[in-house]
Amino acid sequence: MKLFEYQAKEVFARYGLTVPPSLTALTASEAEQAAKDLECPVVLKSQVLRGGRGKAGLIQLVSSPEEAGQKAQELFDSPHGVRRLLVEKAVDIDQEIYISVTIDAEKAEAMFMLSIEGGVEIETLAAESPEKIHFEYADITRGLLPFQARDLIYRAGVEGDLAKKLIPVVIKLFSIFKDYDAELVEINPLFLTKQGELIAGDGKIMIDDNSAHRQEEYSITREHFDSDMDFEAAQDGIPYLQFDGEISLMCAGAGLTTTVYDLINYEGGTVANYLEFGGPNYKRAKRAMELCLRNRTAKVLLVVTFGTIARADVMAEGIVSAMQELKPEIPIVTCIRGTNEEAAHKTLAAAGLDPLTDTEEAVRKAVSLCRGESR
Amino acid sequence: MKLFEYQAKEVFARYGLTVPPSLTALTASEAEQAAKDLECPVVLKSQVLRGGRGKAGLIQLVSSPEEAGQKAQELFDSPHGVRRLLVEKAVDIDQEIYISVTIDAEKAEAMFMLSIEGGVEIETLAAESPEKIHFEYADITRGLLPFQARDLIYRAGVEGDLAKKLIPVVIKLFSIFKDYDAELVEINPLFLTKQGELIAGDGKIMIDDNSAHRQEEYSITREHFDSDMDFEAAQDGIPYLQFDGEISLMCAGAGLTTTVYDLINYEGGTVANYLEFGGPNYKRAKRAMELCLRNRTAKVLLVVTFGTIARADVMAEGIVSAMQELKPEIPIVTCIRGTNEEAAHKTLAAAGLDPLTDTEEAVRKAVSLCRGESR
Amino acid sequence: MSIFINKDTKVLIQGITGKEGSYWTKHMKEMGTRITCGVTPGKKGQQVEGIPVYNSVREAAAEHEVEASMLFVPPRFTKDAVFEALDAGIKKIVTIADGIPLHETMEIRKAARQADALVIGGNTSGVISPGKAMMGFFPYWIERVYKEGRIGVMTRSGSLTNEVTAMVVRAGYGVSTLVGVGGDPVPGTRFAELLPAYQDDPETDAVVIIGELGGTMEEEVADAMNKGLFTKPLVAFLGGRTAPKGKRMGHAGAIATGGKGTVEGKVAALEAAGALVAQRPRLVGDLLKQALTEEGR
Amino acid sequence: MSIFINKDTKVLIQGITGKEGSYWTKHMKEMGTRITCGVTPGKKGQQVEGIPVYNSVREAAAEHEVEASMLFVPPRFTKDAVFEALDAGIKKIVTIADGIPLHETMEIRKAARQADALVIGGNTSGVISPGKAMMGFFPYWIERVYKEGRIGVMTRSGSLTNEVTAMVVRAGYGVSTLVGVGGDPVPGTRFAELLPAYQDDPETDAVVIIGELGGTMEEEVADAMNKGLFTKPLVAFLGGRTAPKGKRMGHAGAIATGGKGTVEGKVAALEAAGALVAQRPRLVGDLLKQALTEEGR
Repeated sequence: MKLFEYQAKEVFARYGLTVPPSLTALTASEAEQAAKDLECPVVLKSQVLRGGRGKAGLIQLVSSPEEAGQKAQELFDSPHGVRRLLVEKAVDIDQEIYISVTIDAEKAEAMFMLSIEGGVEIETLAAESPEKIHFEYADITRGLLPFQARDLIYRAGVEGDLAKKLIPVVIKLFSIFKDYDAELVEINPLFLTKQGELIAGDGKIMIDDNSAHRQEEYSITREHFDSDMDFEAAQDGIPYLQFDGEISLMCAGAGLTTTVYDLINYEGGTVANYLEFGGPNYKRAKRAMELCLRNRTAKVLLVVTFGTIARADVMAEGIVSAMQELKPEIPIVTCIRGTNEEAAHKTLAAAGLDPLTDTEEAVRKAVSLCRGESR
Repeated sequence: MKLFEYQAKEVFARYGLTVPPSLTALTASEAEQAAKDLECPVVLKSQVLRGGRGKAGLIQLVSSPEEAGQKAQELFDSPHGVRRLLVEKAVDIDQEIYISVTIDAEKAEAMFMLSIEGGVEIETLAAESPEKIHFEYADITRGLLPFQARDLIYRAGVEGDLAKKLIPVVIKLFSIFKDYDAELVEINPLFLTKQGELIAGDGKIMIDDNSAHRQEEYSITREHFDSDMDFEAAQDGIPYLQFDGEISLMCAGAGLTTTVYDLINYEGGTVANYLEFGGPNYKRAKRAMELCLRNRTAKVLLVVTFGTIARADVMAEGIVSAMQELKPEIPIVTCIRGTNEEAAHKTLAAAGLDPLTDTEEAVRKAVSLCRGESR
Repeated sequence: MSIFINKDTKVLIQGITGKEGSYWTKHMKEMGTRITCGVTPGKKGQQVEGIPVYNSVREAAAEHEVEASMLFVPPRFTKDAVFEALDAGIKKIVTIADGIPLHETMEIRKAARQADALVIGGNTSGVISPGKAMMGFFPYWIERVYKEGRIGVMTRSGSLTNEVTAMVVRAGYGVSTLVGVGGDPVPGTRFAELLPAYQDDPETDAVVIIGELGGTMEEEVADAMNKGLFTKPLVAFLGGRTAPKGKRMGHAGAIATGGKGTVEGKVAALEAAGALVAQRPRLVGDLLKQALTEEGR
Repeated sequence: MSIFINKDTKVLIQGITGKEGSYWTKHMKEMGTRITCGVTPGKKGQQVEGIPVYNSVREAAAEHEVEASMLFVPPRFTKDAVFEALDAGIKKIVTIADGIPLHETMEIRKAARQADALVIGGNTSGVISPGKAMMGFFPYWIERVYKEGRIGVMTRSGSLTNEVTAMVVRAGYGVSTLVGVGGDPVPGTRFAELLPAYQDDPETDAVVIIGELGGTMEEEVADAMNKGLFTKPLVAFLGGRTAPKGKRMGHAGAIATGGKGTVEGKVAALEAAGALVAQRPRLVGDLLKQALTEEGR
């Protein structure tokens, strides 16, 4: 689960990292008032989880409360689903630094990345100037020791007063990483002000979903999702991704689903949505189909599974009874295999469905149905 | 630093371990009121740090508030320096268990000891029935894992409901050990009540002095010491032990001091006090001598050092100027060796002292001076 | 032979009395797996499918020979169970748990490496050598997938494994040992770490890897091939070629970060190392035939 | 020769620019110790006694040969400094710090053992091979103590070491290598762990151990002798025979607990293993003579 910038900065402040004075605003008039209280110039920062907010115009520097109110209204009215603004006092910047901690899976250690040229995305930096990124690794049990923080900083070429100020930032970043069961904690940019102070200009914290039970402070809200559908499915515990194509995908297993997505693209088809029907959800065919059928752009529903514990016969029965209840207007293509597949195929055939057993064949059929080629 | 029972039990309660309902009393009337509030029978427990409180009569079961007041007064009037009572509701006991965590220096791990026959001192148990003590070890970095707690308990022969209740006790004990930088956390006895509940009957927590900077909750008080002298020296940062013999010992280095103590005993002498004049205290001769001279039983002051950083010449000068200021009435025997000892010996000789260089000779001289044999 | 597990491997089951544990214990045993004992804290003295149950691994291992441990333990208790097995000196551990806290997967992998042990999983179906033994929950009864043979399979996925392995069998081959390393971001064991065992296994002629976007496991396989650590034919199928950037598709482990982990990068690395990469599952069989014919087998 | 350190051992000083660090660096160098570089964070580019200073151990070790590290680092930062040295692959570390948090001494010892390294200390004066090299702060200029010779000395104490070693020298002997393992309850290295090096050292004829009440280090020496791991003559002096029970006398490590650690127990164990135990420091010289004469040396 990703935290919003304003949440990440609350965490930073709790750990003694400096963040700019700020207020949040849910309306244009709140933004105007915040700009008054903080004194301009302030920056209006749209609290959305997507990257590249600057380029998308979702961050605006304003020089008067009136301008703040006006720009805020424009942001709330934009098509980007902005529901909250962080109104932040502008900072007098001398230098921008990149610092983050994430996971190195091979080493099974926390991995720090530091670049004294921040402000760009780490992917861009890694592609264009990999030599400018400095790494350090910390064992999650032993923790990050101060000498490792120093080492990272000295290797990045930082010395003197800035080095002294950066050491606690690195150490605190690790504490946040550890305490919040994070996948990623990133400050980009970390501003060095003209007064020599280090201030977090932005903040990303991603909390591991598998640790949600011990990170109860944060819960999933509508703001975390691009669409109502994504949010509703997530509340139901059903992994769901919204696209805007023609084939509504109900698959079991992340790897198989991704592969079916590829195959649809290879065949020239497009995906309306991607719904995980495996794992604990294999008995919830009705709810799954209900969500899929809400896609008004969908021209066909494609079900592909090849499961073990998620029994084929149970899934087939679920599909058939959901069909009877929901009476879908679009055709359904099934390719259900795995445990008890013979029984599954009988059930599907009895309901008038063609129980396919080859994934590519099923994909091709779905794509041609979209084209109106057959039914 | 040892915590008092009432402090240890506060910590236990903070970690969710059950302790008997209790109140503390500084006067007999407070004890009487506490007994009323808690409802008798209650136990009056003298809050002193020495062991064997039961045998010494420092723990009293009383059945009425009046009796509580009366016995409390007796305890406060006893020669054991009782300044505080823990008035505790009596518990209906079915079984007593011993559990502790301390350090195994060789393994460099936390060491748990569990015996389902508690209530006696672990030294006694170790000597008489070592097979009844079960051990488990936990790496301080990795921590105690639940399986280790279970393992310990099952090996001790505990099963069923009691095992389930003991597991969290073991785990919490480790948390306390770790969080409080403890040398020892002990619950002895841990009562199993007739109702099947586990209740800490007593509690010992010893906090590592070297970690005092991160354990600021507790500080040294007069109650921690047998005598005013011990307390005063400790406040000054001077290691000091009070005895009641005739030779006041001012030595540098724990190992040498202990050895001089042995030699005095071998020679038939007795020690009035033991003061650490080495380490950071080697420049504080005046203060050290002042403390030593307060021993009215002392017949001679014996100074023995053989130091490196604690320079002999500095110590000798300190001794001489302290003598001039304090004008001790008892003789001083010196055996000061180490860095710059030639200069030291000159200083001592100039002040009329005999600068001895052999420890045994110095000890013998001090002992004979006590006997009035020479001066 | 076979890698990781064979008919003689003495297996302990942690969490044997649970619903999943007892159900799959029955199946593993039926398939031929040699299960010597089981553990569920507090259930000492019980039996599951005739297998004696103990309170702790230490206790079970004192009474029985144990070479490997299969965990049917919920994700939040998996770290504890893995460390219990490691502390008892067990060098082969399989955990199927889906949902182990990420930081604990780091601790698990690190501890396993320090103990010179292999932990397979979490978030996997386990390990199977068809016709010999199984540690996990595979539908071994589906013959068009779990047929005994001479092709090693390593996979990050579950259902996709059935899909791809069916293609291996359709091409006339069978499986020597299939290892699901699991879909977690930090699996206990990585593809490349298993290659030496496949290289040394006289019953494996070629290996199929089933990968996906994210991480660097496929790149590490290419590295191992470049270093000559694996010289048998290797065919790969990778899901997620068309996955849109910025959305998390597939497993939690399937994220491309820091310019690494794209399918294009993986394909290029594998092909440069001499592997054959199938664009579709169906082509895996053809590529295997091609590779094994070239090898002259 | 000599154990742990000799004239050629390349030594790094951590905390070299501090008051103690620079003072004793001068003395160690004067005595003959080969110091190649030093570290104080933030002081890169400085020099101390002609020795170049770096920001980190990693940086120093990249520029210079380093076999051992001597720490002049305050107790609260000692764990960090020891781990920094260990991570850089240094296998011999001496820390004199008095006051290292107890739980951190456990971490230090554990990490050292895992890295197959020796950490000497804390709460010690260090290691000295008179006439050759020194890592620590011994008054090597006091000739009636720090005289070169063929007797190894191991000690838990500071000032008592001078007292006892002076008796060794008074008896006509000298010191090959003296190791202060330190007075902490959990020293990084224990007596018995150093015995094999003394056993193998052709320049050591006998060993004197200076112990005290508390702990089990002396008992472990007896064990090693019983197992035949150390066969040269061994003389012991132990302080605290008459120490009253229940009072903490001597070092923090000097506590008898759980029925272990009494001087009587130690003396009995050592004597049963063939060691000679001196009741007074003065007798150490006599016992050494006796032991070495018996040995025919």
